[in-house]
Amino acid sequence: MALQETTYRDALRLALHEAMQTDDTVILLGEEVGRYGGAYGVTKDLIKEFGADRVIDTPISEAAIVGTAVGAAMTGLRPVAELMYVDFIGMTMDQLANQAAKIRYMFGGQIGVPMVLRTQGGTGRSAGAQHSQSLEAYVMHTPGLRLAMPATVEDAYHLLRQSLQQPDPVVFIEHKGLYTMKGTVDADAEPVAWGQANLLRAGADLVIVTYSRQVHHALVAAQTLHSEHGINAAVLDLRTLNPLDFDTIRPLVEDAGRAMVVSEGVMTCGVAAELAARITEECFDFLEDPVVRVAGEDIPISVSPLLEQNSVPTPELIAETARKMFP
Amino acid sequence: MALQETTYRDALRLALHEAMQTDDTVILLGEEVGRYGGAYGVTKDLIKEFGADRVIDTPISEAAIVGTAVGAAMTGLRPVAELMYVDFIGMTMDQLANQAAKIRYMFGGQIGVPMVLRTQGGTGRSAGAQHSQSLEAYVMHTPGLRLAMPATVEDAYHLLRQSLQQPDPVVFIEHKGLYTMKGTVDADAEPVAWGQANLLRAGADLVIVTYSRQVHHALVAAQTLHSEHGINAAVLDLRTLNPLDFDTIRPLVEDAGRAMVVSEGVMTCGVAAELAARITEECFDFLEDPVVRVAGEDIPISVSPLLEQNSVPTPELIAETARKMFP
Amino acid sequence: MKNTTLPQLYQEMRRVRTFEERVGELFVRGQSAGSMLHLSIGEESAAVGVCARMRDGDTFTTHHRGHGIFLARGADPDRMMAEIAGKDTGYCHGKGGSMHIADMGLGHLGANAIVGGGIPAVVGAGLSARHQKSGAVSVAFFGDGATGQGILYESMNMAALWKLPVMFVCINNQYGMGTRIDQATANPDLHERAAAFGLAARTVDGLEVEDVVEAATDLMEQARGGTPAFLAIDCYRFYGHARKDKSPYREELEEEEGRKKDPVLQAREKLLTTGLMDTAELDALDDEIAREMDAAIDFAIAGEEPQMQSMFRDVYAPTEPEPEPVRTRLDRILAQG
Amino acid sequence: MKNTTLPQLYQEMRRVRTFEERVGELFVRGQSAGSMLHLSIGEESAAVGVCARMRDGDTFTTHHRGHGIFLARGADPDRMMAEIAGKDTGYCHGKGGSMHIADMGLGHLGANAIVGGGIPAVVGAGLSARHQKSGAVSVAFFGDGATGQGILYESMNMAALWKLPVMFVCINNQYGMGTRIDQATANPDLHERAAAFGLAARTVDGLEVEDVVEAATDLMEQARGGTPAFLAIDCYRFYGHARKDKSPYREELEEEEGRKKDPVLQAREKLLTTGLMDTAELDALDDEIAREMDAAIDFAIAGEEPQMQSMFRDVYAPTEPEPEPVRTRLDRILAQG
Ligand SMILES: Cc1ncc(C[n+]2csc(CCOP(=O)(O)OP(=O)(O)O)c2C)c(N)n1
Ligand SMILES: Cc1ncc(C[n+]2csc(CCOP(=O)(O)OP(=O)(O)O)c2C)c(N)n1
Ligand SMILES: [Mg+2]
Ligand SMILES: [Mg+2]
Repeated sequence: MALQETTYRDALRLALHEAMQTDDTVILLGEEVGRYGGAYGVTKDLIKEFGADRVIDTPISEAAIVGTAVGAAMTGLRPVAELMYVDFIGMTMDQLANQAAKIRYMFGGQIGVPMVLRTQGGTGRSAGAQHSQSLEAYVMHTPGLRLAMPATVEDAYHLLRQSLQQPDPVVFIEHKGLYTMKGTVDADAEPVAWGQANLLRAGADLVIVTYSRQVHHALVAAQTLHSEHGINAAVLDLRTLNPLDFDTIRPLVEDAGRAMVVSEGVMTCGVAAELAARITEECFDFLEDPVVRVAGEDIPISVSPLLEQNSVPTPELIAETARKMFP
Repeated sequence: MALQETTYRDALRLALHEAMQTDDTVILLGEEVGRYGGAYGVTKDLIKEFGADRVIDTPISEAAIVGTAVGAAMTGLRPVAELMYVDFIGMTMDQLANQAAKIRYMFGGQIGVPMVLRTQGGTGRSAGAQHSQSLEAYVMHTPGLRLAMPATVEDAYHLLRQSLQQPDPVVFIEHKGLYTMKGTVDADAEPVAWGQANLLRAGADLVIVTYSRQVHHALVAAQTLHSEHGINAAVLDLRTLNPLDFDTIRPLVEDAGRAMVVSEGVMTCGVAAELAARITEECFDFLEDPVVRVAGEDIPISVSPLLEQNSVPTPELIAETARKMFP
Repeated sequence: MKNTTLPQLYQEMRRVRTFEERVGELFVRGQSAGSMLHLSIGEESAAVGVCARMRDGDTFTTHHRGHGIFLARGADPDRMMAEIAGKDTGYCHGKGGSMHIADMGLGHLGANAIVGGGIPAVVGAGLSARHQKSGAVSVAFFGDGATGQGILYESMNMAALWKLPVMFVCINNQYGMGTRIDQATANPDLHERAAAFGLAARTVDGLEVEDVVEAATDLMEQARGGTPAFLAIDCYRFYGHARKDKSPYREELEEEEGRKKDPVLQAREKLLTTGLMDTAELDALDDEIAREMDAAIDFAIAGEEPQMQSMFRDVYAPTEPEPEPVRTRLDRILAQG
Repeated sequence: MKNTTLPQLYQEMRRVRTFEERVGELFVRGQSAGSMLHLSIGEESAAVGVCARMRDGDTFTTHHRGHGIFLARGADPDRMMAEIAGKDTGYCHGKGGSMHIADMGLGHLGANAIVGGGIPAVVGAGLSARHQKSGAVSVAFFGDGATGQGILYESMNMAALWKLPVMFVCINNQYGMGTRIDQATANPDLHERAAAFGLAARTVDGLEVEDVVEAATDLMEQARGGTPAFLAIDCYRFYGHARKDKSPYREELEEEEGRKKDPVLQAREKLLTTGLMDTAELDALDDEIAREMDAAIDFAIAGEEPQMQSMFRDVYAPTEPEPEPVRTRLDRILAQG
């Protein structure tokens, strides 16, 4: 198989498929993961191959789905729970933040909770305020939870495989706007290591630090900046927000002297705030300008496509903002 | 009555009492708010005066408590729901973030949700990982929710009264370590306006921006810094995190050239990150040093008092850190 | 009491049916905002039968499949369709869409895209009604899938404990997305759960709208009197979960059988056989409704998109400052340098 | 099957009773970590009666009032008491305390300070047991107050749907803090709810421990066979909710009556009247237990506090880097300047 042309969605499925084949303790559970194949088709047909005991359709009970995964993970299974939309995380936050995240610590290291919570977020489908959010900040603010957010087809595969090898709970957030994106996966290649950021474009003038779908927006913007304005922007895909690979960020920012962070989540108290604060703290003497945050507006998302699209960073906004950093 | 020696706890009760007396639509609901008088005694005896129809003991159903408050607020009541510990917010986040916070927006401005969610957080009682957290960042990251966190006895009274006059949902987080603190309330005095920060100590060398119990730690530290090191630190109590009074922060930081933010919540992706990022963005050219974050460790809270106390900022850590800013 | 004769009930059901057909058309014409459109075709008797017993001042919340309920409560099809198209002329100025539509004037406290999300609000509305001595009932409409959500039980428990004028209406169309009710619970007799919490509880077959009216009359009276009630209405989801779902997880035979349980046709037949209306009258009525709903489509399509600046409006009350746009903020920050 | 003769059951119940009395003492002596100590005095038959039917390999979770259950499942009183004192020598090295105690060796998946928080984990453990064909049952112990939490119903529904070897044990001590069960629900016959979800469900009076054993035997067998079960055990919370609560919300008369339902004394009486044990034997046993629990107090007090550096341990697996302490980080940052 090795090198494979595929989509983000199918790369995710491939990762699940391989994990289930090689490890009998891997089970999937969630709403519509079985017969329906997942709301976005990620788990399509897995039930046919692995049966209803390992691909478990659940009632609409988000809190208990996560709680069930916690109990399963503590007793020898490797559950992959699916939360259909990250917007529903509010119903699961107690099980996620008070149970999954804290069990190892509260119990003095006796046991971990090696589960993966797969979900998806972001705008792009006119789905309105309760189906379009980017809520990774809630997770990043919760010690004990790992957080992976793949931007590319390769990472859809490799990060999910890696998440399934973590000893601690991983929240794995896909982006609904990326499922049909095409790319290649080399299942045999050595992947970028878990917890390492990936420099997708080099550039000496400015470092754009981002993740998930905004990686692509940043790449488009970087291209524009280069071709139209002669500005060379590096684009760094963080891949995981916990662990956060600051060792890769630091030298890039020190060299460029200018950094921008881009996140689809709302700006206030979000991931962009953490990244900006940290870069500033660690690289202060090297910064020509304040670290610039380009993030989601501090508002809910509308169903109107026009308002929806403009509620989160666009390639244009990224490019325009970067340009203003070089007056 | 006017000027009154009282405690933080009783000042809160006074505010509720007056609101209930002057406005018949104010109701309280929550676990143990009635006969028991509240887990920390804030609602003591209110049921005797206002009856069980207005001071409503609920089953242990946090999600539905918040949901009930939402429905009541939409239909003409002014509910004050109590969440016994902010640690339980995980069970209510859907009702809070997907309903209360978004209803006005989603419905195109037809109606607001004028409810107050009173709760308390913080360390100090060896209550362990699930009863000692400071989770205000989840709230601050949710557009549509106001967020008030009183540090003083006066504010316990005035901020709660003001919260009860807001047109939008307010999450009101008390600190369990402050309930027995003594102070005075002048119910007739003109309070600091809603949404305004309060400069509790002036100081030209450094601005410490903080809120809730850490205000007191900062004041102790500022005293030490002054008397032992001749460093003059200003202490600014934010009082509300949404709205955030940046207009007061800006000139103070521009004058001092140095800022520290202090928060009991865990550091990563927390309130301290937002404050640091924002101060840096807005005051970059005035800063001698990076804005320093003194915040909770990125770990759960232990029941062991020793570990508990050292998991969050202490006056010593604040003072020591500030001192290092002046090498 | 309005809308309780069979001709009236038929008319309302037909309006719902035709409206939903037009929603499908709006989607096909690429004029809806997205594809998250959930049609209530096959469930008309639930919406119309229960709403027939609601009064001015009563309030309600619905699930994501709530067009029919709102319409049966008196919604303006124009503004509904415009909202579904994401237009400024819609009920929520294009911010809410199909799944988050509301109208305070009609007591509609909101549709909800969170399964179960709108349920506890009726407990709060029940508290208000009691406080105000308004005599109003508050009704939560939701699907069988919502019986998986814990908040339903929390809410029913509170309503029963506090004896609130509240009613829970479970529209059991047999499916939550691709999951049949017997794949979601070991005991599909859903009303038994409500009874165990102390509510007055029944299940009724939705085929005959008059049966639904009868059950709703009984239970709503109890609810109004302080015995909260639960009504499960059995019906069948004729089409896919949302506009793009072709229900591959259902047998064709099952679908055929299911679609035979058509409350609209059933009422039409009965009107004919009892002689209450003749074919010509019915056709004329259907045509009139078709024109009404065609007009709704036109209204929706003609409507303006919301203005960009409206994006920052209504996050907070109009008396409050709007959130600062990222762009404005960035300009200010970058202007420093 | 161990621990099912009355002398054995009595012994276990007495151990629980005495342990809890010593916990109270630890608090009075200022040696406990905080005051969030919830004694199960009056509820011993629930813990002992159900645990008598559990086997090696079975797993369980408890609520915040779980000392008795853990002890009845074989916990070491020394390490329990040390944990309650927040010491490094405790089960969780002083991080968990009374409300978050656990021991994987004994299948204790954890006590929980979140009412209802530990319930869904048994569904997961049930999935594991089925997957591993281990024959194990997983038992969730919780209080009557937890019946207010929606997650209980979500969990029961799943267990019944999937026919898992899972048991739900509701220790109904009549109170959730200051709220009597009839102030928390309109229908206090709690097992009816479980039955409505398709579980095997019963309520048993906890006065006679043998009745509890009988009910547990029946239901646990069903659970092991794939019919999940629910057992409510009626008893009375003899003292306040936690150590500082004097229960001012209860009538003295009610308390007096309630404390007459004492399963430990009841068993003692029965041992005497049936002649299974005489007073001397019982006194000797009680004394031996008193010494065991005195030793636990001594062990707890003698234990070391956790080391400061342990604060950063076990947030993540030992193979992972520990979180950087704020102090280290600040030093690094400030060293730049
Ligand atoms: C909390 C939550 N979980 C899952 C979903 C995704 N979802 C939308 S509708 C639906 C099925 C709901 O079934 P039911 O309640 O029976 O309503 P119906 O669609 O049949 O009208 C699901 C799972 C959601 N919107 N909200
Ligand atoms: C989610 C949650 N809500 C509220 C509390 C506060 N609280 C702790 S114990 C308790 C009462 C629990 O009653 P019950 O379940 O009957 O257990 P009991 O204390 O009687 O053993 C409450 C309300 C909590 N710890 N967790
Ligand atoms: Mg359905
Ligand atoms: Mg109890």
